[in-house]
Amino acid sequence: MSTTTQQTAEPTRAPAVSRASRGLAQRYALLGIGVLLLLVCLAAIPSFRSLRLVTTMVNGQSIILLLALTATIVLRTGDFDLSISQTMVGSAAVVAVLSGHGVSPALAIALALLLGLAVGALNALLVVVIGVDSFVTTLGSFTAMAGFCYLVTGSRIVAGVPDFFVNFSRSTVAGIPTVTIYAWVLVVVLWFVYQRTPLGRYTLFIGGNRNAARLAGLRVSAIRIGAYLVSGVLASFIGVVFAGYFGAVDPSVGGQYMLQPFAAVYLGATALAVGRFNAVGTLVALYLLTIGITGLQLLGAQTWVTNVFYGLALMIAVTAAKLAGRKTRAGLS
Amino acid sequence: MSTTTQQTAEPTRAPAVSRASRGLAQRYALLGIGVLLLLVCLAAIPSFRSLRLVTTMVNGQSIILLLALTATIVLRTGDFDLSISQTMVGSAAVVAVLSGHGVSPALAIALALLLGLAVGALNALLVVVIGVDSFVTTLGSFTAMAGFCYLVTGSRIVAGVPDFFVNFSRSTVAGIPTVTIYAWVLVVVLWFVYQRTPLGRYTLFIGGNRNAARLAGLRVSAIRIGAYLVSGVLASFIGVVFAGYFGAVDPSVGGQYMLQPFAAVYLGATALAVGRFNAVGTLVALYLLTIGITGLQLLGAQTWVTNVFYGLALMIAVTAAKLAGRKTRAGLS
Amino acid sequence: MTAALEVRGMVKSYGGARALDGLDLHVAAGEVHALLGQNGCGKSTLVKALTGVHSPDSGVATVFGRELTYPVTAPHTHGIAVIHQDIGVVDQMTVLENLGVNAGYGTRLLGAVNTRREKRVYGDLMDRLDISLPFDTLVSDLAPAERSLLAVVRAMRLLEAHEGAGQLFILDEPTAALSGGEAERLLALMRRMADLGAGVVFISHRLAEVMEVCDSMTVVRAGRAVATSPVARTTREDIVAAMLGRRMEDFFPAPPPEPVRSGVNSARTRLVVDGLSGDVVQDATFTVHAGEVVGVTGLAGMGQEELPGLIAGVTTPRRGYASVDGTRLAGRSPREAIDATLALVPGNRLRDGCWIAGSAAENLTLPVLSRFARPWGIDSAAETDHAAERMAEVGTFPNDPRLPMAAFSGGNQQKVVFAKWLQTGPGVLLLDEPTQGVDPGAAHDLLEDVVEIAERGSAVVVFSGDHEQLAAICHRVLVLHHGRTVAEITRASGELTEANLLHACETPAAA
Amino acid sequence: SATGASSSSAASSAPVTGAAAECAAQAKKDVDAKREPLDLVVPTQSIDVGALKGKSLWFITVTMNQFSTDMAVGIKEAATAAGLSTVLYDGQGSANRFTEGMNQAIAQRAGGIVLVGIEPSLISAELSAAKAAGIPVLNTLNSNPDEAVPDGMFANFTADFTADGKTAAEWALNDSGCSTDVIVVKSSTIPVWNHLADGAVDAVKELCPDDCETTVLDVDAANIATDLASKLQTALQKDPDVNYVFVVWDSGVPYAQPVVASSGTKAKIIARDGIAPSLQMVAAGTQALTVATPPPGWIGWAAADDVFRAMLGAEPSGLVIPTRLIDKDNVGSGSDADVSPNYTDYQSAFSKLWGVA
Ligand SMILES: Nc1ncnc2c1ncn2[C@@H]1O[C@H](COP(=O)(O)OP(=O)(O)OP(=O)(O)O)[C@@H](O)[C@H]1O
Ligand SMILES: Nc1ncnc2c1ncn2[C@@H]1O[C@H](COP(=O)(O)OP(=O)(O)OP(=O)(O)O)[C@@H](O)[C@H]1O
Ligand SMILES: [Mg+2]
Ligand SMILES: [Mg+2]
Repeated sequence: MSTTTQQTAEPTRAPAVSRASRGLAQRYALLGIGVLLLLVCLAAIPSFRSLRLVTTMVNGQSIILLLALTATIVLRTGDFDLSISQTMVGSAAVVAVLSGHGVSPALAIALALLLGLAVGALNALLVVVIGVDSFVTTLGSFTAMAGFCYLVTGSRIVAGVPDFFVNFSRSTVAGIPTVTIYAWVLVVVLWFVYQRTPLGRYTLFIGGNRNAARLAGLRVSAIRIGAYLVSGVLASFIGVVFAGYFGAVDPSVGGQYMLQPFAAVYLGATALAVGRFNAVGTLVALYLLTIGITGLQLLGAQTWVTNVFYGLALMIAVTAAKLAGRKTRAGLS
Repeated sequence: MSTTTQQTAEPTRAPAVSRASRGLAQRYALLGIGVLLLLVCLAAIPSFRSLRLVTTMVNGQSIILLLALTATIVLRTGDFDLSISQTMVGSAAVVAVLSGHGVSPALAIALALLLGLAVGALNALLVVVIGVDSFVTTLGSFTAMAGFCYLVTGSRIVAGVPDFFVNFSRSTVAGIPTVTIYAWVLVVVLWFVYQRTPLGRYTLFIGGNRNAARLAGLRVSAIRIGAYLVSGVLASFIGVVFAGYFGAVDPSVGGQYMLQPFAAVYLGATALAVGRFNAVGTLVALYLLTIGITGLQLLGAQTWVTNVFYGLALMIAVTAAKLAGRKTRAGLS
Repeated sequence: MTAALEVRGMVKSYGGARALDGLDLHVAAGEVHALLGQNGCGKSTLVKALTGVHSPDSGVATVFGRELTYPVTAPHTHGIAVIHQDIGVVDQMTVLENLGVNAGYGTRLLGAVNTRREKRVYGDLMDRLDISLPFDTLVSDLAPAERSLLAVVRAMRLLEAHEGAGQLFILDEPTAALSGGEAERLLALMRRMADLGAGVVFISHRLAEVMEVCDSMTVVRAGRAVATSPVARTTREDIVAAMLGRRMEDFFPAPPPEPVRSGVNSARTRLVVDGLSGDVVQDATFTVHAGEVVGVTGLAGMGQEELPGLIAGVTTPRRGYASVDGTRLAGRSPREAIDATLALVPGNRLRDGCWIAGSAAENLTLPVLSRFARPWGIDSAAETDHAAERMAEVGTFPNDPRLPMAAFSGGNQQKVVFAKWLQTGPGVLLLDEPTQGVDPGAAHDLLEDVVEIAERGSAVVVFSGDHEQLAAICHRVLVLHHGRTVAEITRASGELTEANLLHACETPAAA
Repeated sequence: SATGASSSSAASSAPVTGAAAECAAQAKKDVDAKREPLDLVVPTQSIDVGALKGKSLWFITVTMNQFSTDMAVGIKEAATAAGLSTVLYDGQGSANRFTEGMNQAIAQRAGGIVLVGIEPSLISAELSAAKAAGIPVLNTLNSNPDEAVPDGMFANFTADFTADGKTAAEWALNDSGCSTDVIVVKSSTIPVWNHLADGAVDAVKELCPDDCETTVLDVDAANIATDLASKLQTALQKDPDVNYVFVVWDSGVPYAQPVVASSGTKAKIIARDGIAPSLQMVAAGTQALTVATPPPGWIGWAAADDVFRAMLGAEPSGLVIPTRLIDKDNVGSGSDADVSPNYTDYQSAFSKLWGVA
């Protein structure tokens, strides 16, 4: 079986002539939808025209954006890392509990990051070294980490996270909270790595065709292991941010942060760089969803409406991108 | 991107000589672990020796088993259907609400099944006809269905499901509740279809190499569409069973039923027919996990222990199966 | 002369099966050395051991006097550049991205890639090689031959850096997917490198090429070197005898007696292609009769890659149609064509031909599986027996239908795919590069089966860039240029030779 | 029941009218009464638990959160004191596990079951089975005290959630001088949260029909962490005059907190339950109010007491869980001793009642 995110599975084929135009239409479909939606909201909903609204909207998504960006790292190499949301909560719990015992912030952070590194290493060991399917392995570490969260917190909410952490996440620079700045910095860093550096291309190469990558002389295993380690450490960094942002850690919330980041990532993979997990597309996708949902909320929509919107938006956006990019497709050449 | 469950990703290679022994070891690794675990539990925990406990344990998993079996259908063709758990709850909600309005059971069931068919058709349209990635599409329909569940129930728990449905799920035949019988019947049916009929082989081939399947004259699109439709209808049938089993429908529970079935399916794909999604392996995997968790609970373990066990069991079982089956592995030829 | 490559006692087992069994090999600097052998004898395994894809169990390899340590990392730092048999490209990435991967895109791991410089480097390189590839196109949009060229260009970048002396080039069946002209350019390049002092290891099943360009050769059988000599002092017949362990009379079977195509006693027309057009192919129009073997050729990208898919309904034609035995095909699905008794053996085996994790039996019986369906389920015993028989017919080794396809060598996988279609007794058989990567012994056997099926009244169309083969087995060959049929050379005219075909391909105006 | 569905009229800066004065007076009276420390509540009838030795007491909870973990400590202590064993079963928020927990309890012949936070209609068949097996089941914290006892259970042991909602609202009215604009956050799939929200909304409507405003946010129970933040921030943008956010359960406060902090409004966060982290936050000033129950350990003892009574065939104790307003004025250090000064040794009160002191 081996669930992979092989990028080769269904080669989209197009005749040489339409190569350029296809790219454009497909590339900006999502961005277009996003801008359109924003304009509609601005026109139809007066309260949308407040800067404050836009900033809170954006800030509120920062933790999910951070998670989604982290998810792209392993996805690009063709594997899954479903465990990140629990690693985040686990690390947040470690920070909160240790701080409660008077451990210094620096040491607490160091231990939290070490936890992330350990989870990443375990995932890498099983998936890369032993070769177990990544979906089921990281589903396993997701669940095991959920247990860990209950363990360290004694199944209780740990409140009273020290001000150091609260400031770490919430203090503002030019009006923008640091949590948002972290997310944007990560977008820029990942954009650079993915788009501009050999490493970014290697990850894509590995995700696209692992054997080909091996034949091309890439250190496939090293890069895949590295991806899991970075994913784990980043997840625990997000955990530190999480602890400060909320000021308290509820050990049971990990599951709620599992799916949304992946939805944004997959949607983002249809934007800007079609079919490639990428940072900027993820950001656009997430903000697109947020604009839509906020607009609906302002119009007084009920819970079911936002869920239906979220689901349909996912389906419609990927379908639009697909249709925009399709001229001919079919079997072999 | 196109997340697929391509079965080709990492062919396991082994020399002809050790083929037989390898097959055996790998094939029965999971079964062996399960039996061992059962024996340990029987020896160590007196209350495990009660028949009542064992039947409780088995019956309690029937809904999840039904979902897991349903998940195998689309997985075999190389796609995901993440929406089944919400389709189940949505159909259960439809049954409960309609019954509350005095609609006859037959009509309520028919409409619930129609809902499943519609969800399956939507998934099939987007994934098969338009060609959108199945992971993100069905994550979308999952979320949209979550909204639907809130809509039909008015975001409240709907209680008072008529006795007809309660009996449908709970009445016993030879001491075995019908819900368990449904699950076992589905195991047998799927076992037969998967192992013994051309259709079962075709689904596997389509999951393994869609191009080759199409070139070999298989009706690839028809079979994939069929898989989604059957998946949707089965999910809504499980919804009917669900409504009767619980006697009330909480619209918010869909998410709770999302991951466990997939964990069982992936674990099951390491048992009995290595690397192939199958029915009997899924059953074995699920019961293995249940035995372990029940044993731990009887020993008085806390929540975190059962979570950690569940996670580690997943990881260890797939790793064991992998290692048992591995003599050599390496690149491609 | 110094040795460019010296291999002593190389052993490599996959589990219990020995792929290399104490292989010795000596390649001198300045020579093109052919590495020959039957499918599955271990050639690619040696390449992989030398380039770090996997490590050998034992044995010593020295490259220009420097002993390799295993696993070999960054082979180009040892002066080794390689083109692997399975080319190693990613469909969903662009040509430029695929080109730069083995050269680290000319920068550090986290340095910024200078795209303009990359384009310049590869642009210059391709100019010199007389190759042209669009940089920003996805590889999925390339034709098979273009992919091979991509691999050539990619490997050349590393070689260019230190042209000539001190370099070892290894090319594992680089020409398998190339047509005559492109193959020639590649061979010329290889020659030039050797003349500049490099060592070149050339793996190919096309013995004509080997005789033309190589200085010496080593024949491998079952993982051991069984013969080694200068090419000048051997013949194709000797080489094949060393490879197979028996002598082979001819390399190609003779075509069946030519059917009468018109008049009262004419053979019936089985395949009609009328005005068929696709993205490249324009107005393909021809008929094939029962008992006929017709070839279709052309340079890469001229349409002979596209045509089989159009006829078989894999790709829907823009205009025109094909009909089989009078049944006009709508061209929407391969199934329709199969129902009309048309069979297509695809050119890209891994992508279109087989399910690599499935067993040989499962792959082989796929189109006829319903024959084994009983009320109580598939009769597995009958299925396995049937598969074993069919595999024996085409000489698959090992003949164990329960092995996964991945456990067979490339050539043996091809035989299974072949057997899959032969068993359906097709009325029209389309073969896309049927002997690609298949050793001469096996190729002869496969083609014999083709001739036999034609004799029994099927119409056979062979799409290939291998002119020697076409000239040998076809009654007539159509030559495509920019999608149009520009020539038809018939056996009856006496003009059907390899040289004429090549000429017709390269100078269509003259034809 | 939906976002922004129920808002009474606007205009918060109206002059203090007679109605407003009446509202302020009423609110102050009620608030002052609810501010006082709670008396220790214990049943009046004593029982002899000697006959229960060796039996088992099952504690099946919707999920092991702050509250149920603390309550479990009380259950365990109480059972140990009476000579029973305990089994803690964590429902992990999953309906499937609720039924399995009940079935296991029945299969293992539990002496009695304390069911916490689990909607009884989801396990109706198991409740019938428990009743048939003679296992008493106590319905804890799933309803108001006066609601009908579900089939198969012997009593409701709970607080008056509607009254608690009212109390929280009155505190806000009093605090704002009856110019209250409150957002109430709940999830309508949880019945007692509906009671809390209804109690608050009705109280505001009754006491301050013209000058106050209420908005109810219904968040998705399956995605509280993310949905709460998103809905709350939109609601705060829509109505910048909001001065109270009533999150009807304490453990939702952390998700509201960053939103309120970054919204630029001066809204105060109020909540209900009185779990330890919230008491700390009230002491620290990040949460303005909680409507606190006595320590969860006491609830555990009292629930065990009720089940023991049922096991012995005695009448239910009929206790209602009392609650107290806790804000910065009476929170002290946030410790149990400060918040529930009369509950420092409830254990011995029960032990005496049971004859095991
Ligand atoms: N995993 C495996 N298990 C058992 N036998 C194997 C396995 N892989 C390959 N073999 C056998 O080893 C032999 C050599 O195969 P190999 O792939 O090296 O052939 P090859 O020389 O590359 O042929 P080709 O020209 O067809 O590519 C074959 O007989 C093949 O059947
Ligand atoms: N990864 C592998 N696992 C197991 N066996 C393998 C593997 N790769 C190759 N083999 C086997 O090793 C033997 C040598 O294969 P190799 O690919 O070297 O043959 P080859 O000489 O290159 O053949 P061809 O001419 O078909 O390319 C074959 O029997 C093959 O089946
Ligand atoms: Mg080879
Ligand atoms: Mg090979």
